[in-house]
Amino acid sequence: MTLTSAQAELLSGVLGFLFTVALLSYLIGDNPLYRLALHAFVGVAVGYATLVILYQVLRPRLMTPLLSGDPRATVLATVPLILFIFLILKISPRTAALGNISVAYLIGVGAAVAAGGALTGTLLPQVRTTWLSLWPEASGTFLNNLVIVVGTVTTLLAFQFWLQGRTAGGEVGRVALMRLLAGIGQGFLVLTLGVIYGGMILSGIAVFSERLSMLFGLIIGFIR
Amino acid sequence: MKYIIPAAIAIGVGLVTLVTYFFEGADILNLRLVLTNWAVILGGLAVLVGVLNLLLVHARRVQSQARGWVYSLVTIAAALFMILVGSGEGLRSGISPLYEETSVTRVLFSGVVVASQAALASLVMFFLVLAAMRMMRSRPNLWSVGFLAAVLITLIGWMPFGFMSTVNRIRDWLISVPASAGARGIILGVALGTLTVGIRVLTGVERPYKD
Amino acid sequence: MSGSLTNLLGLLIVLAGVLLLIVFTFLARRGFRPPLRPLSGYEAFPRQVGQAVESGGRVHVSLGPNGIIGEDTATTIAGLTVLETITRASVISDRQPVATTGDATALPVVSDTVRRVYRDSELPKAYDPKAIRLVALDPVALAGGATSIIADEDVRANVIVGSFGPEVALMAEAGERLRIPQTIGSDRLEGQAAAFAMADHALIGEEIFVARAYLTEEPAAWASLASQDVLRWFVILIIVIGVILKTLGLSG
Amino acid sequence: MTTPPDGENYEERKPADQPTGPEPLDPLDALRAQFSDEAPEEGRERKSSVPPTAPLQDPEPDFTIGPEDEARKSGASGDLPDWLAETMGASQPAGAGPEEAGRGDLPDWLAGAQPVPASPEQPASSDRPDWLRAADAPPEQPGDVSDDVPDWLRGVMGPSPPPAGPEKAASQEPTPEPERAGEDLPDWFREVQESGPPADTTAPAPPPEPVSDADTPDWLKDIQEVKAEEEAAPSAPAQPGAAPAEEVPDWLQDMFPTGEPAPPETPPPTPEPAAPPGQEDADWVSALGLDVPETPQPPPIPEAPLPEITPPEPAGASFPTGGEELPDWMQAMETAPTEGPPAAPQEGGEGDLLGLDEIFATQPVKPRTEESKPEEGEIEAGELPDWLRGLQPGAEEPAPMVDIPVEEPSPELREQIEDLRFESILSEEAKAEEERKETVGALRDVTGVIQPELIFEGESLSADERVDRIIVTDEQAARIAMIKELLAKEASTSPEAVEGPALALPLGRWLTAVVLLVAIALPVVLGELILPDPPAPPELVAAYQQIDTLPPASVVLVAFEYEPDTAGELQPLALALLDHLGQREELSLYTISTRPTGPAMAERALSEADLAAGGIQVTNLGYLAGGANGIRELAIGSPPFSASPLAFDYTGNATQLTSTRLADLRPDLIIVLAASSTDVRDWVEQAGRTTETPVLAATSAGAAPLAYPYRQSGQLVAVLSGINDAVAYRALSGFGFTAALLSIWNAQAFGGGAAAVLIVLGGIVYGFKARRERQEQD
Repeated sequence: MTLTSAQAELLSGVLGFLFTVALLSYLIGDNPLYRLALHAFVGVAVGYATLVILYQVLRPRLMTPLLSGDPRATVLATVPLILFIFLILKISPRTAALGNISVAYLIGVGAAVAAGGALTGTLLPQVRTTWLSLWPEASGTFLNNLVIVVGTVTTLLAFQFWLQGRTAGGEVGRVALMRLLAGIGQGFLVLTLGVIYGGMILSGIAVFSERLSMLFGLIIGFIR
Repeated sequence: MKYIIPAAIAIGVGLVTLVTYFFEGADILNLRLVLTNWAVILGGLAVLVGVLNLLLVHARRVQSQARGWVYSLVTIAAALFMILVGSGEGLRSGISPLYEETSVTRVLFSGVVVASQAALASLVMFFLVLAAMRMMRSRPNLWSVGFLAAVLITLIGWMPFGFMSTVNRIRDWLISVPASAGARGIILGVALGTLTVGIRVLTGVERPYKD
Repeated sequence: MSGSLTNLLGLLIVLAGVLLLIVFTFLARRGFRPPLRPLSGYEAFPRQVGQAVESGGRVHVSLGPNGIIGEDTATTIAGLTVLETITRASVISDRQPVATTGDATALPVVSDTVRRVYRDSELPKAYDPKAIRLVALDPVALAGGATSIIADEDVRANVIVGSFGPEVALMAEAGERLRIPQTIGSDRLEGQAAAFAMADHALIGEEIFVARAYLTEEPAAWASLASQDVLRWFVILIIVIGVILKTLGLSG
Repeated sequence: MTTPPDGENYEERKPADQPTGPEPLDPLDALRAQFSDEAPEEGRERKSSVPPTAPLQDPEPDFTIGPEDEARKSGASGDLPDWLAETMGASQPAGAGPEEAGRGDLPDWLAGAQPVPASPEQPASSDRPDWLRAADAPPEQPGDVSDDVPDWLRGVMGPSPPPAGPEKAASQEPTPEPERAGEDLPDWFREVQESGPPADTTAPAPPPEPVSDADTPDWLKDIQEVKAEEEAAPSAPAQPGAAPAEEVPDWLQDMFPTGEPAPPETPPPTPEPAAPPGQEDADWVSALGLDVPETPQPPPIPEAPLPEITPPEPAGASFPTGGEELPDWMQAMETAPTEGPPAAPQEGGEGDLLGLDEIFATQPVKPRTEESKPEEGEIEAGELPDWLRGLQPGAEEPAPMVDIPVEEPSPELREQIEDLRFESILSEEAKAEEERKETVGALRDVTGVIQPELIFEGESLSADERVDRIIVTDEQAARIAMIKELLAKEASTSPEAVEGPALALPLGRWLTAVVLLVAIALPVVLGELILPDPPAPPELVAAYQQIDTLPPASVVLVAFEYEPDTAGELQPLALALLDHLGQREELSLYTISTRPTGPAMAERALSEADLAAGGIQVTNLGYLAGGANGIRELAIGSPPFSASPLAFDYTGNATQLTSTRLADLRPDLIIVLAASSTDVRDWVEQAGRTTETPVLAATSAGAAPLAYPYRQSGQLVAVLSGINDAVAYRALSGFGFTAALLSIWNAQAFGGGAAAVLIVLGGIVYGFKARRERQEQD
């Protein structure tokens, strides 16, 4: 079934209007209109993601090498297929144990990617970007650098779980200095979360105003 | 005993993949790319099983007339319709219909998915404002006051009015210096946590693959 | 810092982590339990589960859009620990917690975790596969779909631990409308900011990764927490040394 | 997250003292979890004990929770008066003394009712925390005390029967000293409990101690008379160990369920002639566990002695009367002087404030002999607070129940005594009341009958009339007033001010939605534009320079890392940058995304951007699977025998590119349009660093803070964020503004302003409300 671009434009506009109004009705309260639109959206989104996986992952990375006729490519492409068969066995409890092999493979790779990525992708680069000179130069970077170094170190300290010291009252807890540093760290933490929270509201306002202008455009279009 | 093989696979594959992060060299890199590629393919295949499970769960809810079973029916219909139409168009035109201007798949994507995600993101904005308003009721302490002050400066500090130039500078400084320092501390902490959990899996201490 | 130096430092940190884990596991087996900073998120679990079980409702545990093949695998494993603990505590009631996820690779691991708890408690028949839901395949659809699950399934407590962004506000609002207690944790800054404002108990930053140490008595979990703290000091030390060298102009 | 320095929400928990090992579970939690059958109202949390797994060491409060949280969600203790809630729900960690238990405003006599601390030698438990194992324990035994009876009353009715079966005992850890049943009771009530019929006798009851008549207030004396009447009536064959059901009056029966099967149907008891006065007191008193002194009257008709009631003690429990470490109020009591005339001086005793002891002591104190020593588990007179000591049945020295002539007091005291005598206080009307005879029921023809519910039926208990006829010292009057206030508070406790159920209209939410809707719609619908041209901050200039200085035929990769939910904010940024790129000559522009809907966003932006000029070549590479791994594959190369991401475009057509990775393609610039902070990190770390390519980030307003660390380290050449930078960039590069962009930009100003006002108003309203509630609590 092929549509003309005008038909496509009209249909997607009408659908967009209906789904936007139905989902925004959740502001008033949970209602059947919202539920219908939500479940339809979930269904279409699942379908769309499946199509993307089919066209953009399985086809180029699995089908193409399998059908390429190159034996090495075919062998390499069959390994994930075998693992997939083990994964399917997990559906029934009796054969679920066999499926552990596939899950173990995924978790092994996932854990390594997570640990390696965290280390080389975040930990080391961020540590390196925190090596800032605190030499009191003329320009204002000294103050900024000082705030960044102090902020980073104290925020890290604020998350310390293990309490070694004893407070004045003799109970186990953070010693005074650690409590001060952790308090400063929490100040930085709250400030960071506040800035991000404000940014998220601004993003939401921009998206909502774009939706409003689309709805308004459609209504004007219908009226004219 | 039962988990020796899965544990061996997880630890073996994991250590090989991890080592390639620290050693250069084409062979090692290729080994890692093959392992991660298999994981991506297996992940893609898992989506097919997952979608099947999703449809079966909704079907069972319809069958048992559980509460809200009508909506489950709508989800099943929408998903099947999208998959069938998308596959059909793809087989017929030979190319991916996902981005074809006039394909039904593209119409459903921009009419349903784009509009719904934007509408839900707008709802998120309303709920964030509501939550910030209620914050002094649920957590009336100094931290909340500091948090709300940062939210207010971010919300209005960007407006390019002349009289607000100092506020603009304060806001830009807040975002680029203290907030980025705090963000750095948080993501360093998250990286440490991720690293220790990863080490637990790779040393066999944590075995989420047990069933 | 050149690539090879970075790689070497990275390898050093991994080896230090493994060594610390082994040493602290050895100590933990001998009863070593470091005094811990209280986390209200984990303290609230007994009360939340107790209230849900006693009032005939159930707990909703969401593991988020993260899976088990990418950089968010550790977050998924932390979520599995929370799910296991809550399922173990709810096993005496006939209302199994409803677990939602947004990634197909996480689905088998989530259902295995819940089934294992019921099997360990000699109640294999009580396990309900329908309570494990792959809701959608993207974060916003997952959050939207979860709002109707929270409203329909007698949910009396919301526990959300995953790689959530701003969309977690949808699930938090659905819980707020039912006035149920909510614990929200995320490894992403946006999710943490929303959790800080909307949740009764927020798990900020790396707090989601120490779930096993706070919720169980396992020596390995305590060892992992202790080694995480020691690595923290190791990172702080590297930063301070780097700053000093940079200030004195001795480093590039 | 924890530790606000202001300590306002300070929920102090005493950390464990032992340096190693976690603080063991407070035994009450295990017991309460198993036997507690109190179902809180729906939607409320009960204030629960501290879970054992996290020894709460740091006394710092957690600022992510607030009192309102606890009250709003827990709500459990909101309905009950504090002393009841404390008694029923809160337990305090082992070892905490009364001050640290946070019961600041409870009277001493209640603060003393502390649960017994857990024994420290708790063996190392299995891998699961106690609250979980307690959740595994089999459901509570049938026949336990009904749900809604408060603890202090339950203590009167006796504890639930000991767990059945060896396996239950085995499955539980060796219970350390559980809370002694009845300990939470106010002492004046325990004294009545001790005199009631036994609910469950496990151990031989010690002989109760006689009560001195002078010290017994009238209302107790009348109970004794009523009891005596009961005793006088003919009794069914007494079952060993339990008062016969018929003889025990209904109101007592409700209070003391015998637990045994109902006795066989017996003919209704025929009214018995009233037993002689002394005799009535004796039996009733013994029935209530009070010692009956030898009275000169002839011995009562021999009947099966009513078993005394002693507070039932769970196996192994022992009340710390010996050398064990006592709570402060009890230690203070150890040294308090006993009643009665000045006997051998007891060291450290504080006499009655008004020195009335000497006057009221009417019976020379009998030296305490071995047998009369209070048995283990009985509260000695010395242990009671002063004001209750007079009511204590087991006073140190048993005072007879009959009036014994007072010794000749010194002259100036006689007037004091005259003032305090009953007759001078009693009004005429009270005397008439004294004469009233009971006309119905088993107590017919008995004068001065106290309505039973006066004592036991809490709700309707109104002690007003009774109290006037008792000699009351100022201190006792104050305490009586306090009791009345407690009862009034209990009767009048209004359910905690919980917002209306979900049905109540969410007006707050609607009002907020309308205000924001109107504010955001103004510029969109009415075209209301208020913002002047935006200035160009240095960050913006750096980004502009980066693109403006691109050499001809350069290669640029644009990563579309956003989805439709943030398209409203990032699409304008994308268009601003694409329009500027469109002016570069022979530019090769590639777009890619690691998100499934990214390629569609790219397609949409490319179709709206002005790219016709300069012979630009655009290729949408589509979806890159694998997240950060996928980016690394793109940057340094794909796995063998697998197509490179650069080989095919988003529709599956070949791209004619020879290079298989970015390192070969050598792009001049990578632009990342990132909705989330992780996307910036992934592209900078996996692509920017490995291929030494400058990266420009255009993020949403929420993701900006995380982009700046990379900006400061030079890994990012510039950071743009939000609609404001998009408009500023267009102004700087001389491109025109579309109407949609202007309306979105002004809407962000109106909406941001409205949101700020709403947040400030909400903060003020709720802030003052919270402060007022806190002041009321203080």
